[in-house]
Amino acid sequence: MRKLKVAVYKFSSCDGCQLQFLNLEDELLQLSDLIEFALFYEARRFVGSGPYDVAFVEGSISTPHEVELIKKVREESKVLVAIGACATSGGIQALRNWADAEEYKRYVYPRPEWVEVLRYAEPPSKYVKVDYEIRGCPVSKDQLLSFVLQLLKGKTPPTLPVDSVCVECKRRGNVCVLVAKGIPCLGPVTMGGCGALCPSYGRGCYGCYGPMIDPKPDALNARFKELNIKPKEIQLLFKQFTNWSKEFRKVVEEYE
Amino acid sequence: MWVSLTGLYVGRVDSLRVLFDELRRSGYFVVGYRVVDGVLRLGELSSFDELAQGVEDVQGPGRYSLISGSFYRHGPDSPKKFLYPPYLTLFKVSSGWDVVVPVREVRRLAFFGLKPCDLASIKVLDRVLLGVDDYYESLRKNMVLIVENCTTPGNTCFCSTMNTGPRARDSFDLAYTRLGDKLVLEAGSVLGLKLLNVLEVEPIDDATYERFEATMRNASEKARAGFELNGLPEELELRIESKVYEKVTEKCLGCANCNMVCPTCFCFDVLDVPLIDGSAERVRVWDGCLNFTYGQVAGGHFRPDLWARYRHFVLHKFAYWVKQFGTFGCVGCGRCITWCPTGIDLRETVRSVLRGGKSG
Amino acid sequence: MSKVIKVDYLARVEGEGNLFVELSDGRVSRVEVGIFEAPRFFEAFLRGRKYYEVPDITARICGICPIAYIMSSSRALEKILGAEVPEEVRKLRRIVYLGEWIESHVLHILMLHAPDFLGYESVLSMARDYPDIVRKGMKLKGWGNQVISVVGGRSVHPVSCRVGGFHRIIRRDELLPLLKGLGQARDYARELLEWVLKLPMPDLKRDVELVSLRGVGEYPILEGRVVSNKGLNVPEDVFENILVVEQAKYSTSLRYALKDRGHYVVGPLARYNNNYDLLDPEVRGVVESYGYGAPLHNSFQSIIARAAEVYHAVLELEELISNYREPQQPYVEGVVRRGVGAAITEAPRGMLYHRYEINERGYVINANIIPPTSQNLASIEEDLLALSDKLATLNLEEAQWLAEQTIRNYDPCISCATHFLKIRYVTHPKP
Amino acid sequence: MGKYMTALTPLKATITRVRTESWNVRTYYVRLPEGVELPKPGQFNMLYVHGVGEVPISVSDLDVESRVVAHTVRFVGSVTKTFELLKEGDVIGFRGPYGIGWPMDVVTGKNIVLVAGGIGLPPLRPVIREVAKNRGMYGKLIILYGARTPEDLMFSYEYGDYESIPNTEFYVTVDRPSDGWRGNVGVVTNLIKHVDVNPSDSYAFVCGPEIMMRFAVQELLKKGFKTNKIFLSLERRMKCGVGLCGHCQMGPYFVCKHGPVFPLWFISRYFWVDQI
Repeated sequence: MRKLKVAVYKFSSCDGCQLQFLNLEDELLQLSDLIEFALFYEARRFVGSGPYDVAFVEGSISTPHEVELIKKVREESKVLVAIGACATSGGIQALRNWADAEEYKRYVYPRPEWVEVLRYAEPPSKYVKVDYEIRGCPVSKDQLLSFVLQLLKGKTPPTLPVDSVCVECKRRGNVCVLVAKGIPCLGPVTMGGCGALCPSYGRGCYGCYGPMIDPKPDALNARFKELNIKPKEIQLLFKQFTNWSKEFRKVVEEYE
Repeated sequence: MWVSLTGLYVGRVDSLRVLFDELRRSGYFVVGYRVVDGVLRLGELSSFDELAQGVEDVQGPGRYSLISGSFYRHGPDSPKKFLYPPYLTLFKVSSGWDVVVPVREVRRLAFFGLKPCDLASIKVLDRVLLGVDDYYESLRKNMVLIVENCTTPGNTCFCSTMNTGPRARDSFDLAYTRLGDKLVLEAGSVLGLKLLNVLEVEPIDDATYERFEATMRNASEKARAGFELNGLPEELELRIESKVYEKVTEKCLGCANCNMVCPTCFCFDVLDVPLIDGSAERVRVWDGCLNFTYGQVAGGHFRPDLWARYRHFVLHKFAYWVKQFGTFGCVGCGRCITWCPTGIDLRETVRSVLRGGKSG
Repeated sequence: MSKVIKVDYLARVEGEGNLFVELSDGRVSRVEVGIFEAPRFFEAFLRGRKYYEVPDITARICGICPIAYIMSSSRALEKILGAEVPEEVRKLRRIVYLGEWIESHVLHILMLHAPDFLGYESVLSMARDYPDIVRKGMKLKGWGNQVISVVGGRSVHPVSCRVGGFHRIIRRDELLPLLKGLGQARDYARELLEWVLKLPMPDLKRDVELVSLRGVGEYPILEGRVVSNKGLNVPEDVFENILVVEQAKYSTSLRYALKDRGHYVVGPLARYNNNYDLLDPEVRGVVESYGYGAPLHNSFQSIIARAAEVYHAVLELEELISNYREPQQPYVEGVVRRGVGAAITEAPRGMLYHRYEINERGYVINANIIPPTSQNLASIEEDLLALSDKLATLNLEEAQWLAEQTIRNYDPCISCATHFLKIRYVTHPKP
Repeated sequence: MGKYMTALTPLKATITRVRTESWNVRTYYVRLPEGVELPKPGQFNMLYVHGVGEVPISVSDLDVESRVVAHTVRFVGSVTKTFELLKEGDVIGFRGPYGIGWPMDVVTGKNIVLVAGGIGLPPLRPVIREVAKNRGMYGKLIILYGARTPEDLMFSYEYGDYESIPNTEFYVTVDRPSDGWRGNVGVVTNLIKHVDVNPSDSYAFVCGPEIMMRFAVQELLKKGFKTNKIFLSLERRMKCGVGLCGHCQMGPYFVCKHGPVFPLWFISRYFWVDQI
């Protein structure tokens, strides 16, 4: 079987999602028998030219340079996979979308005129067609591996969990932190895949996998109000690592 | 099914410890409620002292807390967790197509202090899974059920309506009721009889019997849902197009917590996991009808709207189940009410549907 | 005659950087280590967030060393809240932090740096000739990640840590299974160190000020005074006051210098030199048996410091995990009040400085983060200048490779380096 | 191995032939593993692709002698798409046969009207085969088949065979004709009103997308068919095939176990209810 030719790209991000490839300590060497990392700056000096079978893209698009690059990536890749919260919803950088970008530049840079950024940090899907998404801040390395193995078997789209974190939470045997402790939790509206990590560690879900399929953030928002959680705190809860996703954005906007 | 073999006997509350130790001595893994992080959890106990004591659970729609008290009902876990585990590997298949079913350890479980609603949930699962799921069956055959009758049902309980409590009537090995420092006992099986023999008991006296009856009567009054079971499946099906489901679902998150905590929800999904060495496994996992993907097929969806999925949940428990398995799917434990993050009350839904007309 | 070494996209570093070296007449005339990582404005959007959100948010600056960000920010905020974490919680923090050191260091040694010393373009090709050490190194790295995952839920952006401690008590029965893999980790860490000690070492001697925390009774990670090999010794709270900030036009990151002292270097080499006596004697024994010791002045030898720290981390983890006692409370609350707090912890790449100002309701009103890579940038360029003669004699391909290797000596994390709110404080000092 | 595990564990089966039916449909001929009973018209099997997943596929043909069963698969879902990679000689997992098929015993001596939409034809093909084989046992056979476009038509290579079955009428229609199409245009349900049979003497078997079946049923009722003479093959999500996983419920019925073929009267309480 021909090896799958893979490129791994980084845009505005923390490197944590592509790092998950390198965190596959038990599988990486075997995996490199099945796929060729033709372009993977974080791991290799060697760069194999395109076209690529699959491009994994980490990060959001936040500068004019990145817009050009993502278009080039799209052109030279048969399948484009957005990995992680930044590449699927804009991620943490998108927090600046809520503010005055010019003010941000002035706050951070003494010479703001040198800094060229787009008005909004957005996921690649804003600019090009994205074939598949792997969610999470960061993506889970197990999901990443499973995705690749499914792709190798010709399974498209590869299946990953899309129902709520609650389902995984209860399967894992956790007690609902919202009901039992009154801890605000985004689990009921957030896509599973993490294995309900946060509730397993005694805290509410902070929504890093973004909205689940068919989410009801309005109903959760209403419940938070009933529980007398302060408006600002409700807003901050939805305004985290997937704040720019359509469904969470609506709740954030209510409190802007 | 078995019923009471002995009638009622009286012993002392502290003989529960003797009973517990006897089960351990006989090689059972004793499963009961203990307090973990402020919640009653069903788990394996190595000593009687680990059993929750001196606490009471306060339950309401979307609310759960523990306070000090003398009687508790339950927590989010039900026997389903042990008998029908959330993850079960169905088979592994090697790259060369050898299909292997993992060997599973069958432990001898003794449920200690289960409430009648949970006993009823096992009876429901029996109807669904006995003769079908051999893992369930093997656990079930090696199992002991010690049931504690419910003297004080909670705010979300409606076992009286569902005819599952507050007093267990059959299918237990031993049922007991705490009346102060007295214990009223009843054996429902030969094994229960043997266990009773280990304790020091007397036939029940008039005064204790009256107290027992009064306690159960009172308890029964507290656990009503405000609707009747007679004709319920038909009444609900006649109102299958009721708008109540849409109304109620405005509060619903579609998170499927209700499915997950329900002691009888048995739907499963399978995960196909390819592994790096070329082998693969297939895992059975709990699923629930509130999940969007539940009714989804390639290129279509049978219940794209949440209200339709919620309606299926309600009708399955109260109407379809009866046709499928000859029993209601709901045992009135109230877990789906308590553990619903937005506190949707199943009892209220049923009442509203019944109150409304055919499309009301 | 002039030649130009140009690397458009620095490989095997975390984040996006480039390199421009101009040589004319056999001398390096211009060196620019550029950073074109997109600015992410962390310090700006931290304003208006609740103090308790800061560790989770700043963790997102870097996927390789999130624990470092979590710990520096948590400690800075705890200073404001007056929350003193109990010893058991501090030990648990050390456990998870050491896990990150192992994960990050082995990643760098094996996957990013060692291929340079042996002439491979990547660990994947190196693995063909060195399958054994690569396999063992991967196992070791995996064990480090496992330590983080057990304590933190996952190794990248762990979820259990918070200001004041942890969200819940991490039980002893959760930690103890880690000891199963410990014997192997210990053997592999020692083998990795010995393997590194045998690597061919390019020569580069430069007299630089090496700055790190100084441990008290233990190798420094979570706290300590700021010291250097040239007599610097100040508390963390005043560190910012002795800094000068520079900016290069060709880069989106800042460079730092010590007031009246010049450029300096942070990182494993600095830590190692300043705390050699606090390394486990076993580690020192191995290092010395190969003719090394302290101080080390060649920045290529940072790989030795890293490997020594990995071995030390494994040995200390054995001790910490075996003796772990569960804290009474998972975290301490402290009092929300207006104030400013600064803290430094030792990220795998060196000192990570965080300073926060919060208001009386617990909202952040100012933030300053100085990551290690920014502090090293100037020194990286100076190293390249010092290699001038050698670079001039090599052919372009070899020169380019050596220049890249020199940069990788610092394990630069460019994702981190783009946080330079510092400018604001320099150009508009607050009263 | 217990009953349950047997029920949910696939047997190895070999693909003996792959036949392309249309641009996104192929038929996979699979030799039945030993001990597996022969499927009846309308039944289905669960086919498992190694590490990918399992799908219910109805039987589209059967060779009793060689025990080879045909499964016609449309590449629409993530599992069925991987079928495209399968070829002759490959191994797949097999469970079945499952469900209740077409009531061939009930329709003996009666006229049969088959109404098929799109991928609904394959489950009805065994009925056509049965009638052709035992022609004397059944009355008139009328086959109505509709597809979206001419390119979506299946088994066109054997339409001549259908037409040559004595006392048989065969009508094809497409929703969207392409150049050169000379046949009927329009939805298949439009053909029902033109059918010449006495409803009291006839049975209708319907298979296709749910929406198409609703219209077909309306037309058949208008035509005078009683609800006990209309049979439908339903489709739902299925994960087990044996009435356990719960996904295929329609009202109280497990489509996999109580169906997939139902008489209309049996499900009519639920059939018209939105999103039941």
